[in-house]
Amino acid sequence: MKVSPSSLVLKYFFVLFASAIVLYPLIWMVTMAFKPYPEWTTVAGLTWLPKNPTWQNFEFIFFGEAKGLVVSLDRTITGPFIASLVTSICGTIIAVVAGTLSSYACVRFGLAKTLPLSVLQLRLFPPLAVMIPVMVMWAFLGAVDTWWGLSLIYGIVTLPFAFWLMKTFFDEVPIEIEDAARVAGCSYWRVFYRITLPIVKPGLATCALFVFILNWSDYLLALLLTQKDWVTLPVYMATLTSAMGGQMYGMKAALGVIAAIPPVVFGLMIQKHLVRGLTFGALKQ
Amino acid sequence: MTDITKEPENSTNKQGYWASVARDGKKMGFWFILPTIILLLFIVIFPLFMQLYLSVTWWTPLEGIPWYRAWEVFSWGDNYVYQFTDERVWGALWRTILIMVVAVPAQFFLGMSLAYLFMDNFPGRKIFYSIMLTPMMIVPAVVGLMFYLLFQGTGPINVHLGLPTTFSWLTDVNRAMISVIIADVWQWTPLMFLILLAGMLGVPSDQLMAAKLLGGSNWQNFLKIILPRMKAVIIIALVLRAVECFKIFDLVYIMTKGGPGVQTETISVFLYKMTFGEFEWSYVAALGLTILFVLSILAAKGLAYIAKKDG
Amino acid sequence: MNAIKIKNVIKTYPEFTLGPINLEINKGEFFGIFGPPSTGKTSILKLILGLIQPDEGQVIIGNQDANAMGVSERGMSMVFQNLALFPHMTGRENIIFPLKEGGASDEEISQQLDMVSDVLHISHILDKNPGQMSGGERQRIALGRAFAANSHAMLLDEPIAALDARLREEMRVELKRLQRENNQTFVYVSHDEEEVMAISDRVAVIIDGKIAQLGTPDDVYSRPNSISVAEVIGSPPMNFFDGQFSDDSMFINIKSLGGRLPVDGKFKQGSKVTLGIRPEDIWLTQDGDKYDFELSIISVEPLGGYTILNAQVGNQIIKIRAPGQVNLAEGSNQKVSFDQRRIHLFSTKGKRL
Amino acid sequence: MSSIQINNVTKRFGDFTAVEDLSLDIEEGEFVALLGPSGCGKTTTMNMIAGIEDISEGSILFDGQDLSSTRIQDRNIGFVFQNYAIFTHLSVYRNLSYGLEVKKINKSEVDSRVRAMADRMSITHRLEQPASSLSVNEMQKLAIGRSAIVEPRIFLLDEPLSNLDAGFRAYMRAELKVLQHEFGQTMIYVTHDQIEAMSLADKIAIIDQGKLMQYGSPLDIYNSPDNRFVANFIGSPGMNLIDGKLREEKSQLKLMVHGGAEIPLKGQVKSNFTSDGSVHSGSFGIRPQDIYFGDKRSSNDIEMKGIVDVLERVGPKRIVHLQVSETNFIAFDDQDQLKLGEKVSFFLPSEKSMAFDEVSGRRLGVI
Repeated sequence: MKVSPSSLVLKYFFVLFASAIVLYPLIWMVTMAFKPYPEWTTVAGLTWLPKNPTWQNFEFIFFGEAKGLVVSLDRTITGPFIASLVTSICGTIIAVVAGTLSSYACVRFGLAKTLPLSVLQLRLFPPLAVMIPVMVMWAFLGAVDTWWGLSLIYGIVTLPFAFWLMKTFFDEVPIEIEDAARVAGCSYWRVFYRITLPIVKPGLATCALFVFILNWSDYLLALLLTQKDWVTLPVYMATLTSAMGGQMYGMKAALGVIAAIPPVVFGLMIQKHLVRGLTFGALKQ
Repeated sequence: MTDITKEPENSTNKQGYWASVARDGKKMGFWFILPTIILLLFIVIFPLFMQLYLSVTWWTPLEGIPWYRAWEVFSWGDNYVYQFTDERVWGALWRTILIMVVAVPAQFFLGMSLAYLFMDNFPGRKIFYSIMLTPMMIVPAVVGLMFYLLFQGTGPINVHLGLPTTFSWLTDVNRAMISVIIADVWQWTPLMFLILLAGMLGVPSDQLMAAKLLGGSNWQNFLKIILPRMKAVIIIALVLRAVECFKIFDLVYIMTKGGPGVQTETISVFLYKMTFGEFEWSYVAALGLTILFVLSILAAKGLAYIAKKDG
Repeated sequence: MNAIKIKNVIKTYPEFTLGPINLEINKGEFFGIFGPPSTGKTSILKLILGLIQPDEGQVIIGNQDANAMGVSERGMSMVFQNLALFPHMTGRENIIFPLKEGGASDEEISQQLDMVSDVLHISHILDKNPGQMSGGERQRIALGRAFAANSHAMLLDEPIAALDARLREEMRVELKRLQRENNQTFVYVSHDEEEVMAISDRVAVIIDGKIAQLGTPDDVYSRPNSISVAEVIGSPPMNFFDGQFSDDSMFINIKSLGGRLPVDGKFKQGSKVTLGIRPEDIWLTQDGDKYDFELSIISVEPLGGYTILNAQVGNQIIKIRAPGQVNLAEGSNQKVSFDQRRIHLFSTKGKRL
Repeated sequence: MSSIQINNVTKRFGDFTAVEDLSLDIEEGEFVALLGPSGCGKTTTMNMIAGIEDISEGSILFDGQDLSSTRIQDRNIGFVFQNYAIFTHLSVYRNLSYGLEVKKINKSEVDSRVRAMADRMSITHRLEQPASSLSVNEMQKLAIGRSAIVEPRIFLLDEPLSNLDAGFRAYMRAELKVLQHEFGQTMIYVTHDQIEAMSLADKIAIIDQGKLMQYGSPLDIYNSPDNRFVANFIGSPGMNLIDGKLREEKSQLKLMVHGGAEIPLKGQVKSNFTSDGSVHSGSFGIRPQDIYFGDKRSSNDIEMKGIVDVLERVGPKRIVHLQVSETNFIAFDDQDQLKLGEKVSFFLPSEKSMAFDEVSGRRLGVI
């Protein structure tokens, strides 16, 4: 169908305008990460691209000090980065394994018919409204500020997403394929292991990335359940201040960039399935 | 004839319990579902009772009484009564609702307009689509940081708007809330866009073409064909976002810490402050249960809708 | 021990009930199951396979009660309607999957694979994944997987429905040859009556979950035992007229046609009857036959090898299938007579008289 | 109502040419079927006529008028989609009235026109019900009525019968034909089903791989196909097409088929094969209906001997597959006397046999 040139121009105008708004804060943060101290504010004039681009900010957060800076950092990014990575990955494993197994049982054997909705309800409530007993329990179990304590809560909180996402992928596997394998002599376990699981492998990868993004993006749970050793990147970023009380814009921006990269990359990789993940499978693209 | 005894994987423990599980769908389903059930019990059923228990006491972690002995400071329903007269609760609730009624419709209209722009193919659509989705993939705490940087007196926004560096956003009584809402709209419009676009593309293209061939203008077709067909999707999108409003925390806390004063103190921020600032844990437990109760009722309809759609 | 026997099987679903079904399928037989869409055909196959269990009755395989047997112990193979190929495996892996699961030796596997790929001409697609194959190729792999399993019986559920017309005609013949050469038992389900009738030794017509008729294709076609069977077998379908036996029961009076037809007595005098005649058994006649009717032709469908004439009688459209190419103006009148050896009489309850 | 002239139209999608240099003249009031296997470009052709796709090269004229710069909304083309594209969220009434409503026609006129159309389509009793509750055949009527109510200049139908089951299709075929007479509209009908095209259309355009293969009346196409593709595509069961090499042995011209079968050529078909001296390999075509058994009816008829390999009951008759060496002939067992495995003589009437060039597929011996 022919699109008239004038409407196309109008469309590009709006699209470019929207893109500009989307990119505006992003560009400010990214360039900030490469700006030296004098350019952090607009006092000396607004600079979009750094006039004197520098790795200083990154150097500082990785090594605790950087050339030309008088301040130093008693705690570098290394610890929080590893904490984020470990807890996000472990949480993802818990959520994906439990979610995959249980959603398969729901889809194929019609077990626990109320499970899907009760799992969904878990996601409904503001976490802060239900965190008191969790904090008490975690303290009781000695799970506060441990990698496994945080991983466990991540796994539980993202389980609904994993469950629903995997459910939609299992729903798409025709039962005849499993029947065919059973006719060929497979037990239920072998059907699952040899046939269904390999078929949903792309879905499994999508699910894992999706859940990882959610875990990686958490701020609140880590804030509540960690103190020092297992503080994650967002918490670390938020608390980063210099010993001298100055606002460390450049370093925070550098941290923000590092924290933002993995979810954006993974998110763009699973673009196609974002809708079904975020709407618990109610919608597909 | 196929013989199970020849099945290589099972030949060693053919008589064992696990072999019988593998051949019995119901049994295997039970084992498959067990981890989830345990996790759910662990995080839902047990804590729920504990929360109920704590909410009727004066218990706080500061006094050194273990939680199981909280009955020693039994308070009956005082926490529940108090919350209804607590002005900070009403204030936080009001601000949360304010964010909801401003930010969610704004996200909806912006998302709908963007979705309409992206409905047909145009050169570069894929790239722009990816750009549009980026905000919602960024860690909310980082978004908070980004807008924290933008809204500094010495930040670029004031320069672009021609305002002096003394013009403050985040520390101003009125403008702090506006800043927070802008950040929230920036981050979550893409989600609206994504969901609404999926719904829009779900309108059968031949029906749209049929409407065009019958002479309907684009606007007429949008109103009479596309919009009515998107009803379910619109409900899903609005319910999802409205519920999320009660969860807003990262953004606000990093941008303003709920301030100045309590000007941006939403329900979640209030709960956090009560938890870690004041250590009023039993009060938080009571308030949390109340919120749980109210939200369940409010969202029940929306959820039922989603569930029905899902079969 | 090769025959399949279904005894008084009933399976109840929320929307409808299948059965009671009684069937005996002989060894080496090509047995067709035909019925309009969603009448429970596939359920019969699943019952034989053991994928679903009957609520009542028995499935007997060989001489053993199959209700106690597991799915794989029944020694059946099946070609599913959607083929159900394993998408993550190549054609070869798909075909040898049942053999491997059955614990066959490598030698046996490669022997079977060679046999199958030879018969089905698939050696060139064995290394492709199903996603890269054409519809016809996928079809062959699915057949190959079922064949290679070396089972007692093959169950086929609309195996060629997805192919285009010409390919379907070819596959149909090929299936028939395969079955004959291997002397295997085939149970073949389809909603396409032409296909089932062409290919089967015997046909069961399923209507509303019950067996409406069981017999050879010739039998079912020429002696449908009820109106519902007559309606679904034959294309274009049979024409029906309401009639009444004359008082001496020597004639049927057909009001809508304004005429009568002789019958050879033995029917209840004066009783009502439905007369059925297939489109090809209505002949165009020139001069007065004793029992001819004049019809007004409303449209002509020239199909090359034959011609379909649509004639209006009252508010009913009658279809006539005339051999060859007929040159008739639309709107003209035409005399026709019925082939009296091939009229079908049904009681008011729809049973054949 | 208007005539349509399609002049040398080509459509490309990137590197892929969907339609190539296609020309068709459709007269006012004519019913034309576009027939071809799936993916042949027939739907693309129709979409170009409707304006859903634009044209890469060439032009389409409606009564001599080029509409390519007219908005799709203003083209006034009736289009019935394959799955009818009924607005399932609206009532039957609102479906019918949509095309009038959007033109801001006053309510009472809309109402009378909707009721008249509903009457004509005999769906009046359904008017107030949601369109989603209709049965498939009612949906089809609604789809046609919805397009007809705005009095389009032409009507395009995209495989409208493909969703129906076989028995019902036969009835809808007859009904469509009546409707077409009633509307007297120019109609273009896209289908892959040759029976539908044969029985409905005044003229058939057969398309393969984006190219027009033949354009003519149904019986013209059946009786004298221009090329091997058309010969194979039209007719059920398909024409026997035997490929082989032409050899002269002992002054007898023969078609030597791979696998050992030989067809001695005589009479008309022989002169067809030899009409173009450069042809060395060709296809011999004979329709199953034309093969006969029993006594030779004409001296030029070709006698073959084959084994009865498969017998299939198809409708009133039995189809027989006759094996000659490795070649398979399909014929009708008109006497109902053949037995499996038996060796029989059968005859290929020379007058009705056709000759095709194996390379180009062109029909030989016909000008």
